[in-house]
Amino acid sequence: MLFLLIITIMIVAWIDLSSIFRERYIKEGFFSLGFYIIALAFSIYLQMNGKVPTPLKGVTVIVKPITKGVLSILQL
Amino acid sequence: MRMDEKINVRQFTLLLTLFTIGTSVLITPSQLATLAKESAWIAASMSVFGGLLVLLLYLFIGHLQPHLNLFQHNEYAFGKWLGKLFTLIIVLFSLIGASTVLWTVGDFVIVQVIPETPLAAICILFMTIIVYGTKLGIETIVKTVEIFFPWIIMLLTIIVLFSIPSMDIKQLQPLWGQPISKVVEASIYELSISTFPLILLFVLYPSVLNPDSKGTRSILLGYLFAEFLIMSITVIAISVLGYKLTSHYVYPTYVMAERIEFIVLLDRLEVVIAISWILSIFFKLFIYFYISLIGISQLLGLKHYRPVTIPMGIIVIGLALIIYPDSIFAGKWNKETWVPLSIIIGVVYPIVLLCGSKIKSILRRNHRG
Amino acid sequence: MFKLSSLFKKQPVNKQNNIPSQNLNASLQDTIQDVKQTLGDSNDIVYRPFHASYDGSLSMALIFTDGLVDKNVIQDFILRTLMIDIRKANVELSSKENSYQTLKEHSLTAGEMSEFNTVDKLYEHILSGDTVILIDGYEKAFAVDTKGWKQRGVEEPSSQTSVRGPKDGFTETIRTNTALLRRKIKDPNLWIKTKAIGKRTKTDVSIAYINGIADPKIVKEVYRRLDKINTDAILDSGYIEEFIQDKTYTPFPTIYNTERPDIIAAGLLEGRVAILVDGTPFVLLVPALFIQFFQASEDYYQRADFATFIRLVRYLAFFLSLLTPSAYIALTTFHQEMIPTDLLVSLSSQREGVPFPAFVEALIMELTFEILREAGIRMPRAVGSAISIVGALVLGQAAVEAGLVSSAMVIVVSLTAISSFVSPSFNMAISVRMLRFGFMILAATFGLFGILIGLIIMILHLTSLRSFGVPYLSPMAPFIPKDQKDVMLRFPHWGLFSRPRLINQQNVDREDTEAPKPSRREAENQSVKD
Amino acid sequence: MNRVITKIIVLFLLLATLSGCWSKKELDNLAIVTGIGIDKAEEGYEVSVQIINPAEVAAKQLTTRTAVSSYTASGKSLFDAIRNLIEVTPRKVYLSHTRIVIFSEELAKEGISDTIDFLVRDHELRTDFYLAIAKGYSAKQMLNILTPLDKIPASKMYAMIDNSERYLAQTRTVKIQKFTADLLLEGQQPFLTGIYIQGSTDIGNSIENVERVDSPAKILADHIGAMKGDQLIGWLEHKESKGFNYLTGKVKNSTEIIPCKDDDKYTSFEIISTDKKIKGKVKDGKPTFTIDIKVRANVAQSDCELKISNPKTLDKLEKDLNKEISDTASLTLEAIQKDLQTDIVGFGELLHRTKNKDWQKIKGQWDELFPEADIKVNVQTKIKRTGTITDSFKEK
Repeated sequence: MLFLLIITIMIVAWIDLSSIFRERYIKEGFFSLGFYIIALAFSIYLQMNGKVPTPLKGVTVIVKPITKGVLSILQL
Repeated sequence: MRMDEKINVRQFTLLLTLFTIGTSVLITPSQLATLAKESAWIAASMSVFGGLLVLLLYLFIGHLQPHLNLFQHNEYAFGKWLGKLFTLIIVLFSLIGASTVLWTVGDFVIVQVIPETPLAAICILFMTIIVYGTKLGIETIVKTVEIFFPWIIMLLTIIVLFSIPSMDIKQLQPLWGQPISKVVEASIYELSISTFPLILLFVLYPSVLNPDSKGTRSILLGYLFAEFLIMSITVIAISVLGYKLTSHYVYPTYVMAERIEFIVLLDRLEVVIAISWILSIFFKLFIYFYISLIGISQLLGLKHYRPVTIPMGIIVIGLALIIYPDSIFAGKWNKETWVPLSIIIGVVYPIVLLCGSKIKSILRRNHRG
Repeated sequence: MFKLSSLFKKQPVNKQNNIPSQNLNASLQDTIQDVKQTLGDSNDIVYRPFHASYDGSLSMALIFTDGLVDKNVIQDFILRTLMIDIRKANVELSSKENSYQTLKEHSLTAGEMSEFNTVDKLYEHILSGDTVILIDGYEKAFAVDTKGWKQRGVEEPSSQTSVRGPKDGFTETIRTNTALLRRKIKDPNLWIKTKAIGKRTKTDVSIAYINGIADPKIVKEVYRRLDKINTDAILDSGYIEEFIQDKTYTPFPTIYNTERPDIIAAGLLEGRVAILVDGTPFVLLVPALFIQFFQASEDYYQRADFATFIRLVRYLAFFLSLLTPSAYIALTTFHQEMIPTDLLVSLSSQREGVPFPAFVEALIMELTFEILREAGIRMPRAVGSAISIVGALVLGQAAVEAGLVSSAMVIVVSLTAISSFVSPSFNMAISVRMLRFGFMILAATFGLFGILIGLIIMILHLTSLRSFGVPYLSPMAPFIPKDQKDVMLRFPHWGLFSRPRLINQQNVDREDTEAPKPSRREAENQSVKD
Repeated sequence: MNRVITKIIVLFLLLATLSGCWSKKELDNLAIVTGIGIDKAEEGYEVSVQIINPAEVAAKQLTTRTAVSSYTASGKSLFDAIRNLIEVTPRKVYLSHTRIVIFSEELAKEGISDTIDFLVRDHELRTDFYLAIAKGYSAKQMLNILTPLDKIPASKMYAMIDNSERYLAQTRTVKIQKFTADLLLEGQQPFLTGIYIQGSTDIGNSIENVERVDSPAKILADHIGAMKGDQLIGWLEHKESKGFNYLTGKVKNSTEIIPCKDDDKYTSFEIISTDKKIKGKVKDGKPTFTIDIKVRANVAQSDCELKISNPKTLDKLEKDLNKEISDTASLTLEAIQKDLQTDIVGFGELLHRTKNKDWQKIKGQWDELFPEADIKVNVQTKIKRTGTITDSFKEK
């Protein structure tokens, strides 16, 4: 499954990138390549170990103090 | 990046209506019933007025700098770096929005339509069509909205109409059984799902052709219609199922549709609500994804968003798979973090932007003078 | 992958033995010799040398292609004139300059005649059925239009029949076809322009449109795309269609074709552009919209309410033929809870003993049906009926009795088949036949969710299509309220007051007839008389 | 062109990763369950399912095989027991077409909320089946009775409960959402339909039962099981059940019989509609209720020597009917207030809805207050039609 996934992403990336470069979107192509690498690394990481901390917990950590701050200001 | 594609006011209105209905139809009745019990419908009708105010704020911002989209407006108001920071926050917000919505689609399909199917398969399939649509561009999408809109509305109306015979008004009593604070809390919750994310849609506002006062009116009417639909579905869900059951089910609207027994042929109508819901959530997910792409290309200074569509799509699929560890967390997060988060993005940020933009234009005028 | 792609790379076209465009030889003998050599002494080419004056000083020759010309015309108006009438009239054919002019202006009694002086023109005229008159000593020659070959008469079109409405159909001859159009539209603004396409076939391709109604941009675009064609041969309008359509890789036709002159005339009057190709009765119409494939010409000849009803049935049939097998698969393998209990029990008892899963069963049956249909079309007529008998037996009774397929599946397949025949346009029916299999695969993997995904993809694809700049799904998307009168519904003719708004079309008003309201008194008088 | 081909290759690769048909179930691999019976086992539950034999149900010729089969398995929870069924059933058990779920009386007395949880939570079960309690029998016995006319006994039971409610008002249909709603509501207790077997259960489960003109074992739907929380605490008898339906205004169609003056002859009425209105208030901490029941009836048969065409006679008949119905209702009130002490009509819930402030004060002691509550019943009957004739034939 992992192997198939990597192959699929790589083929998709190859076709996609080649068409981007053919249309002379050079800068865009490199950014796209970067995102592909992130996506690939991300999916391999996900497949290798299923336990990934959800990003939402991080969001909660940031949002909570702000909410509390706002609420306390409102109460003042 | 430039936004060459143009859409007309009607298409924008339809998009806005569907975006408002989006997840709300299926999810909000349950949470409203949990928070405001039998007064949930009062909460739903209250949120209409609150939402209208918020929408007017967005429209005002849209008219402030009619040629800049929200991200360009950021840079105009706060300068390049601070503006980019704001843009980044919005992009992250819409990415989170996109992956939560994608997860919700997957969860709904697994719970109600095809169990035993892995979440990943559904997410990949659904994201594939989103990416395909995004590659085709916003003009194609708004035309697709025009095709699907009557169907979505028709199907939802069928559900509403056929549920009326099994309504029991008693379930809505006592009329003021809940403290007002609970009702307000519930209505803010409703707004956080249906209305505050609309700020993202206003990134597209500069693409709208001639948004004159008549256009503004039709946008407001579209919004009112969507909120009315959400309200009537909430009323019906609670008066058919009772608030206790409504809050017990994850997708009460679906269960409500299950109960409809009108004619033998129209016996099993729940699939109808599933279809209309998946269709409307398609557009909601599209907007989240599209806006995040526009934001990214704005951040990185790309000429067009298309080159990064597919890799971002893959990233969103990955995010959706891990965004919620389980459905319990999802419910809790929606209640506890999403509400303040969307208030920050949907209310605080526009006000800050409004002030920043105003100050900037005054400064600029003085400078010139 | 690169190897793979090279398979489909275009090889440069080698240009070979094109006839050079040089001037005619003055010597008659040399010219005839050249022609004989170039045409390989083909024996359908007739050479007829003769002398035209008393003294025989003016030697001439006719060259024409046997079978393409009307021999009576040659005998009566060329040979008779030049050999007999000239003597009777005692026309002076003295000097060389003089005699050429005299022949042209006083003697030849043929109606359509042209002059030319190059070799390539010579062959063009000979091979297209003109008679070429060569005169010794001149570097010029005449071509007389003597075209006249066995042609099919104007018959009822076989691909699109109607109960009510005109029964004439286009033929293989482009002149007949343009005449059919002219007979319907007697408007000086109907402009027909012809150009030859195809290096070897030199097929006449005519572009017809009504000036002042058709959008000049679209007309220009048609010319631009036709000019870009550089090919050997055009044997049917299908060639042209593939060369000029907006998008090749789509199952949906973006160019409309028909055998019916009334449809083309109606299209021209709506501001579309027709492309007529010599040698085929199928005329192209652009731009083509999705809804056009659901509008039969008969809709406009029948009563409006009935036409509306039939049109709705047609849309229903479209979805039935697209989705019935996939819905059956989805319902019976994923969503059994949606089938009423009694029906489920009966379906379940039928499926008992069927060896294949529902998807494979459906696939087998659909494929069998497609094969049968193809066989039925390609076989000689005499064998065709045998095929249908075999088909009915194979598809129907025997397969069910042998327990290979369930009888419900037979019903599904026949429903699909019948629905696909409803479409008034053959090529939309073909695209549905192809898409059906995709939907079946989606239904077998994801059930109704898969079908929904398939529909979304299909609509996305449809909305992204354009036909000559006009959105394919208009007037549904983008939604044009004024044009809804002829989409799902068909308003009475007095209600169709404006033409469909293709992009930037000029002159949209079609008519200004009031809805018929017979005055009361008139009606009463009538009844009194009766 | 090559781009298109590569795209197609990618599509196939995607399909390869995606394909699998996870939730696929072929029709001929399904055991379609129409009825579920839940009994108490020594440890946990014993569940019996009635499975359709499709070939027999749809068969055109008569066979000696039965149209349904039943299987039993037990487990620590309902879910566990249903999963254990796989060991004994030949195919995968498919629950979506369940028409009826039967609890044994024994189990109902102990409480059924644990099983209800599964019935609501499981996605495969729809919400349109009836719940019933087997009065005096085990659920397994109920499912094992073969029925004539309808080949599927569970469908037969479904129709019977339905008809019984619709034409006799002897019992009430209860679907799972109604039951859970009653269970969750403040001041409301749930109730369930009762069904039982008349005759010999031994013959009932063999094909012999349907071979005779008069089946030795029959299934009947009657009585209403009054619950407190999720436990059955007693039965409303035949007449009390009807009274309960009057009190809740759910008599759609029923009969009433009134004796003539002297002899044992009767006038029969067909009740065509009822409407009820309950008003409640709390006075000095004591709840009082007034129930107005409006009944419309037709004369169906008159064996008495009555001149029905006389308005006075009609007045009198209406009065008799009023008394008859209010007696019935009082009987029910007596039963639920004094004997069973459970508020299945929902008087408390009414107070909650209309007098929320008072309710908040007394809701803690509602169980004690309810038996003492003062409930008045007023019945107003209107005789609308007298059939195709007016006076009885005996009237000369």
